[in-house]
Amino acid sequence: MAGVDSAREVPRFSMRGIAKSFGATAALDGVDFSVMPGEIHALVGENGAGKSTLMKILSGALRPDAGSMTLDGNPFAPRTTQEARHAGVAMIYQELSLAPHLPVEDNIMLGMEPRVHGLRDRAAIRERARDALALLGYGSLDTGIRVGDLPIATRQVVEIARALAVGCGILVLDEPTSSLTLADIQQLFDVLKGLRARGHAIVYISHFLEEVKRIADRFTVLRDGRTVGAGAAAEHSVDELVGMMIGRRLEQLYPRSPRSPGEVVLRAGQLASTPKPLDVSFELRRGEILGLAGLVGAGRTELLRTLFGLSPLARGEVRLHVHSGWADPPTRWRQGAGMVSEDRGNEGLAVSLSVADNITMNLSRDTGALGIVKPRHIQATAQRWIDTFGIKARSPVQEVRTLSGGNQQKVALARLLHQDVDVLLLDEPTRGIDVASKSQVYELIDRLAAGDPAASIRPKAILLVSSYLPELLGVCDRIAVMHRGRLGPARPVGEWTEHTLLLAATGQGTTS
Amino acid sequence: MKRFSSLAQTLGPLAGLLFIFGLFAVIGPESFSSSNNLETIARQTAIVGTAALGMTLIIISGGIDLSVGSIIAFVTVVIAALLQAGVDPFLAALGGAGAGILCGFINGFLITRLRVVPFIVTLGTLLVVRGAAKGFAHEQKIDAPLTWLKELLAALPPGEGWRIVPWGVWLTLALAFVVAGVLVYTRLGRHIIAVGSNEQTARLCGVPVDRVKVIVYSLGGLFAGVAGVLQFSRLTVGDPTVAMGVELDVIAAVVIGGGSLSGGEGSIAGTIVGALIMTVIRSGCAQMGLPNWVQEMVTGGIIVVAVALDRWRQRRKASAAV
Amino acid sequence: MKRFSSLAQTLGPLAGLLFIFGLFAVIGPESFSSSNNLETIARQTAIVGTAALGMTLIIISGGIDLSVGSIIAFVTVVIAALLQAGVDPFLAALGGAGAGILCGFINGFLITRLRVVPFIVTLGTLLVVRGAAKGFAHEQKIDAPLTWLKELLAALPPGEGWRIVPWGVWLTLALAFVVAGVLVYTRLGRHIIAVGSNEQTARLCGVPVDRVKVIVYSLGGLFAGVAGVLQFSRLTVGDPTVAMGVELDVIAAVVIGGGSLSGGEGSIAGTIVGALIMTVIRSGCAQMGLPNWVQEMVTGGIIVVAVALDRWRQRRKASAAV
Amino acid sequence: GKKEAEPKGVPTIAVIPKGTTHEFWKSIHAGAVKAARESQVEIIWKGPLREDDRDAQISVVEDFVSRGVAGIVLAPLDDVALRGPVANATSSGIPVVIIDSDLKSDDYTSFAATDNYLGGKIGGEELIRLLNGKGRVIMLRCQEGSASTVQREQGWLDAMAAAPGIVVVSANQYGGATVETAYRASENLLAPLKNAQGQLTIDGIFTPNESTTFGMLRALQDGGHAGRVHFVGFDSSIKLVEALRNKHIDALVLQNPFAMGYLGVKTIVAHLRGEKVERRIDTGVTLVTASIMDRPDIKELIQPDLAKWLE
Ligand SMILES: Nc1ncnc2c1ncn2[C@@H]1O[C@H](COP(=O)(O)OP(=O)(O)OP(=O)(O)O)[C@@H](O)[C@H]1O
Ligand SMILES: Nc1ncnc2c1ncn2[C@@H]1O[C@H](COP(=O)(O)OP(=O)(O)OP(=O)(O)O)[C@@H](O)[C@H]1O
Ligand SMILES: [Mg+2]
Ligand SMILES: [Mg+2]
Repeated sequence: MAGVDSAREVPRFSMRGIAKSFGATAALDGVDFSVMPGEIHALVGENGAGKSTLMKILSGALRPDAGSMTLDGNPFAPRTTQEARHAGVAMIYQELSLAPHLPVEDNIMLGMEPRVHGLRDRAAIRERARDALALLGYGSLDTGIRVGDLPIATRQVVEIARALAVGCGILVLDEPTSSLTLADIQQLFDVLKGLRARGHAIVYISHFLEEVKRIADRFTVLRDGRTVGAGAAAEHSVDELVGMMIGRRLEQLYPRSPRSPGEVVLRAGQLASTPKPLDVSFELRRGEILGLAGLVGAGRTELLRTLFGLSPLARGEVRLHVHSGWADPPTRWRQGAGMVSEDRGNEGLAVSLSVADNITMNLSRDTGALGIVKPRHIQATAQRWIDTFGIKARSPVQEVRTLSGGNQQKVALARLLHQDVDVLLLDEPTRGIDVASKSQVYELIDRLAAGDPAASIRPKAILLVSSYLPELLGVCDRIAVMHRGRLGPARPVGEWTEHTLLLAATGQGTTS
Repeated sequence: MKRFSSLAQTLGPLAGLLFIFGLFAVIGPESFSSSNNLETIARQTAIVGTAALGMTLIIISGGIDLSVGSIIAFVTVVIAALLQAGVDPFLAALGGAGAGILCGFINGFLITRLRVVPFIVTLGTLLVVRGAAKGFAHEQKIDAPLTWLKELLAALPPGEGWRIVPWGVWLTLALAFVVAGVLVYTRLGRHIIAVGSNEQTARLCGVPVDRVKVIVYSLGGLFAGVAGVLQFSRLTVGDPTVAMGVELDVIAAVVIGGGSLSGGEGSIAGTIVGALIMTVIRSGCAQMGLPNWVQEMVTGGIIVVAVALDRWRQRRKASAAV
Repeated sequence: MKRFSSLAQTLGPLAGLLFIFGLFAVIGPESFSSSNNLETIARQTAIVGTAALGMTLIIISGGIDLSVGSIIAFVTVVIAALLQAGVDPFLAALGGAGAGILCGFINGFLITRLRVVPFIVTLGTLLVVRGAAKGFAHEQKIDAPLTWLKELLAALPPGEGWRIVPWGVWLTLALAFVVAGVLVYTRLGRHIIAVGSNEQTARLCGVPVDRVKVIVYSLGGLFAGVAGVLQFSRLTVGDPTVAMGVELDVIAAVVIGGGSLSGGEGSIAGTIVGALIMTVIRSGCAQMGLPNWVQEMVTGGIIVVAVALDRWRQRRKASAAV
Repeated sequence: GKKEAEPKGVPTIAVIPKGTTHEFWKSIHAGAVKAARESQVEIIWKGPLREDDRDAQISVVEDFVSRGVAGIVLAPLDDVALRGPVANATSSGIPVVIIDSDLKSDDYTSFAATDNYLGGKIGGEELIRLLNGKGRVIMLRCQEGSASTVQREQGWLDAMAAAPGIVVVSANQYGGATVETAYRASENLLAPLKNAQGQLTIDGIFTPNESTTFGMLRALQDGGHAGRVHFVGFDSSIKLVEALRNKHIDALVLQNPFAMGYLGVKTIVAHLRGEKVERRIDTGVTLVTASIMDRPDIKELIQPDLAKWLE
């Protein structure tokens, strides 16, 4: 059914010898890429391999330094996104790109509003927006709601709907599922299959290789701005894909050193905040990793934010070591807790500042009573962490924005280690990073939980929030599931499977 | 879940206006709530209100325009010069509005071409346009023959009470309706909100961001120009020193009315209410014979309190309704 | 790859300053490059320069302060009143600086507690503080006995040439060095940059964001207060109407010097150069006897061009050297 | 010994007004140009960029001292704040003649100005005469802390105090710097002073300078009150003269700015040439009413031919 069989067929579009540099960084270095009509083509590669850049060139958001493109066999060189859209190319960008102040319908039809008598045709706009949403199973969503008032997951649905509404022949999805619920992902896949059947060409970018195996017909692997492999998805295992992406075989994704849980360091009793979480109780011990599973919007982020003093505490108790009650972030750091935010770009890191500034940001351990800073000392300190974690940075004063996603995440983790905290609150620490970086982060988390006398690291207590179930099952000692603001009991990892986790997350398996 | 509704957003400022008005009606002189005084308040609001229409668009688009006071002064000078040269009053007013559009277009052009933030560009044109007005007028007021233009904002002559307020105020109201309509019913309006809400997204979706900005600043210039026509109507002379510092009143009107300086938010109805609040405070303080310094302090205090209350209300609503 | 270097960032504005100075030295009167005139320029820059030190911190932290002109006026009134009451000049100056800190603290307090953007809060205090100054001074200037305070910014008397410039200018320079040092070598300085670069990250990392902001605005008030002391030294009277609109000069100085209104960027050296550019333009135009309107237009034009060139240079460098 | 910068040939005189955008200063400028042409000197006309800003004017004076002009004619914005710069000029060998407003200092050569207190008083006495000694009156003040208008306001208040039948209803509102602010202030000042029929409940009005007079005039014309209330103003402009003719204004107290500029420059030139000059020169005030406004000498005062001197 996927038109791979006819080799004579003209590709829907093809890109030849595409190169693109940002200053001294060569993001793309002669990439060839083509997609047939009626095909779902996965584009995979490590962070910074150039996937987004390649697709931005196709969609007219960037212009290549060299190379050529054809569309249905004709030369194609869009100068603006508008031009590309008229040619039938629609793209969902990796970073959520919506106008929060506009209602859903205007976001979906932005830039291509139909008009009558010079005015925007509100009825037509609403209708087309509804149609696009209906494809995704959201036909009943009120299109008059401001996007800023929607939960994150629904926003992503709106963004996908926008691409569908173009009525395009080519659809590019750059990590569309990073904050979708499982049901929504299934719905999306159904839609994509429907489009494929109608002869659309679809490019699918994802770090979830299982998804790639499930949905894609063929795949292309990018590494360091070059095409290093391609083939039919059915003929290659996930391990083979990983091998092509990182240029070697990955030994063990989830390392597990012997851990010996110690005293309770963090305890929550019937904790609640507004609007979420509602009623959360748990205990976290030194030397263990407690995983929090749940659907997007279940309230896990809000739980961490409340524990860390970024959100107010409405009711209930918190106890960190000997300190009880709510405390603000500066106090939490002093008490030995640290947090990694799920929103790396906006909250987790100050991307315009250097690696050193980001690691040492609050400087509480780096200055004396007078608050005097010695820049050289700071840089030396940062260099130590760069070496310890193998962060790929040229120097401690390099701006964080120039690092790849995985390396950025390591900077965010290094901050906790630099502060020498005992309790780590990690919110989606591997979101959006590639499989090799993930394995490094897992290694790091494992080392922290078990302790490393060689590097004089004491065992830590780790609370890990993740929406990626294999990761939770691979890394944690115990897992608890959150559903609509309520946390179920924490059970040893051996008692869970992906299936039971899912049931609990959807509210069907909460009773013990 | 809440629906997109600009009416509800205006309720806060409106309540503030009614409260302040009520306060002065109670503690101020009796004449304060007379229809006569209401007309005066309307007339005094017309100029800032008209300029604030354009500023609302600019602020919604995520920008700011500090040059609006200078444009008003420049326009009064242009009109006076045209009238002096024997041009028909209607054409002279058109010429003034045209001068306003030109200034606004220059703002928009510089902002989009030089990629310098609006604050700086319009800080520059604030000086340049003011200087041009003074130079053009040879550093003095330009006298102009009296024409019907002066009726635009004059107090109603007896027997014309059916008009309720002078034509100039009707003009402001009519323009307010048009702009409110543009925001809701046209593609341009949606594009303005999109640019202010998320410029990156707007660009990716094929909104011609630069063109939208140039149009927005040109419209800002147009409304400053119309405000200049009204200002001329009050002065009956071209005065290059008039309206100094008015930009702050205008911006305050927009922000009191719910506009957000980070873009994406603002409403025409709110802006008009904001402009009225400022006039009512000034008029009430003056009629109670309060010294100017008290008036200044009260105005400043109310700006902060009004915005603080509005933001607080919105935060509360947001956290209650998600 | 580029290293964080405030020196290199200052080169652009510095080249601009030298160019403009050279221009006036060539086309202006001979006396323009005399040491005498250099001293005059230094003296005239001191007030805006000192206030701009605080504004640099505020702008780096991602804020803005429109009330600085009002604070300067308020401080001159406070000093004059204290002197009139027989207070020792040194204590009176301290009192003035204290009044400045108080105003700044109020700004910071309102901004952090009410969660209203700095533009609005300081627009309010611009009016409130100006009104307070007028009320405190009973709506007229306050004459004060002559004291040594007036020497702070007076032209050097003959025979004191070894000082090169009056003490007031040395004070400004000393403060500039201190503030530059604070930014690079203290925790507070790094925190200010962190808050301006990404407030959310700073909060997450345990930077006491609200406290940093209150300190920054209080420092802004302190420097406005010192500028007020210098202003008093020039006026020798307490003048509630002085320094109207100075906030725009001060902000322009910071931005010409490389500060970014979106926060995280700015340098003390650049700010001082920016303030000097403004004085040189003013002084050059005045000494050439150019009409005020020409001077206004030139100043406005140079602000835009200077910032545009600087941004263009930085964009080019960024794209060449990442 | 700081005068070596002065180029050889014609001496340059700096004339520094309080502001530049006003008919009043234009007349002073014209008078100064006339004197300069007669005496063969050059003048530089330069006011503070920020009008009515004392500090800005101090800067201008300093700039000309730096430049080393031959002499300075100054209309000080403040009688105290400008002392320092003037003293500095004098000690640098640059003589200063003060015009328009007084300076509390001995460092100047001569002072040519209107007697402002007298001007206010004359205006007040005219108002009392028009009201036959009794009635309710108001005054719209000019700006906080502006010395010359404060003196006029005081002169007027003293005249009122001397008339037992007069009630001053309001004298604490300020018109501010520009016509628009004065206009608005006038409207708000008049609003509560109306009876049920919309007629004013006051009999007389005084305003102490051009902008307040014009602002008040516009408010009166606008509300249909012009001509129905006695109105004495200060200074002149085309619009004010027109109103005087239409009986919208009863009388204007006129200064002689042309003479101020003229005598200021003449005096400093005489001083530079070693002649002896008067320490105080009164340039006179004149009360003008509709009946005498067409006399040639008054006409010259009301509408001096500025174009002849200012290109
Ligand atoms: N606007 C830009 N300026 C400078 N460098 C950039 C820019 N955009 C991308 N890069 C760089 O180009 C390279 C490719 O980036 P790209 O975003 O295409 O990677 P990606 O494959 O999409 O990675 P990820 O999986 O993390 O999304 C990276 O080194 C990145 O740092
Ligand atoms: N007050 C807030 N400020 C900023 N972002 C918020 C706020 N409240 C919620 N969010 C964001 O909204 C999203 C939904 O948050 P919520 O806590 O409800 O779900 P969650 O269980 O953490 O889901 P996820 O799987 O995305 O982590 C999160 O991305 C969270 O960061
Ligand atoms: Mg990408
Ligand atoms: Mg989350």
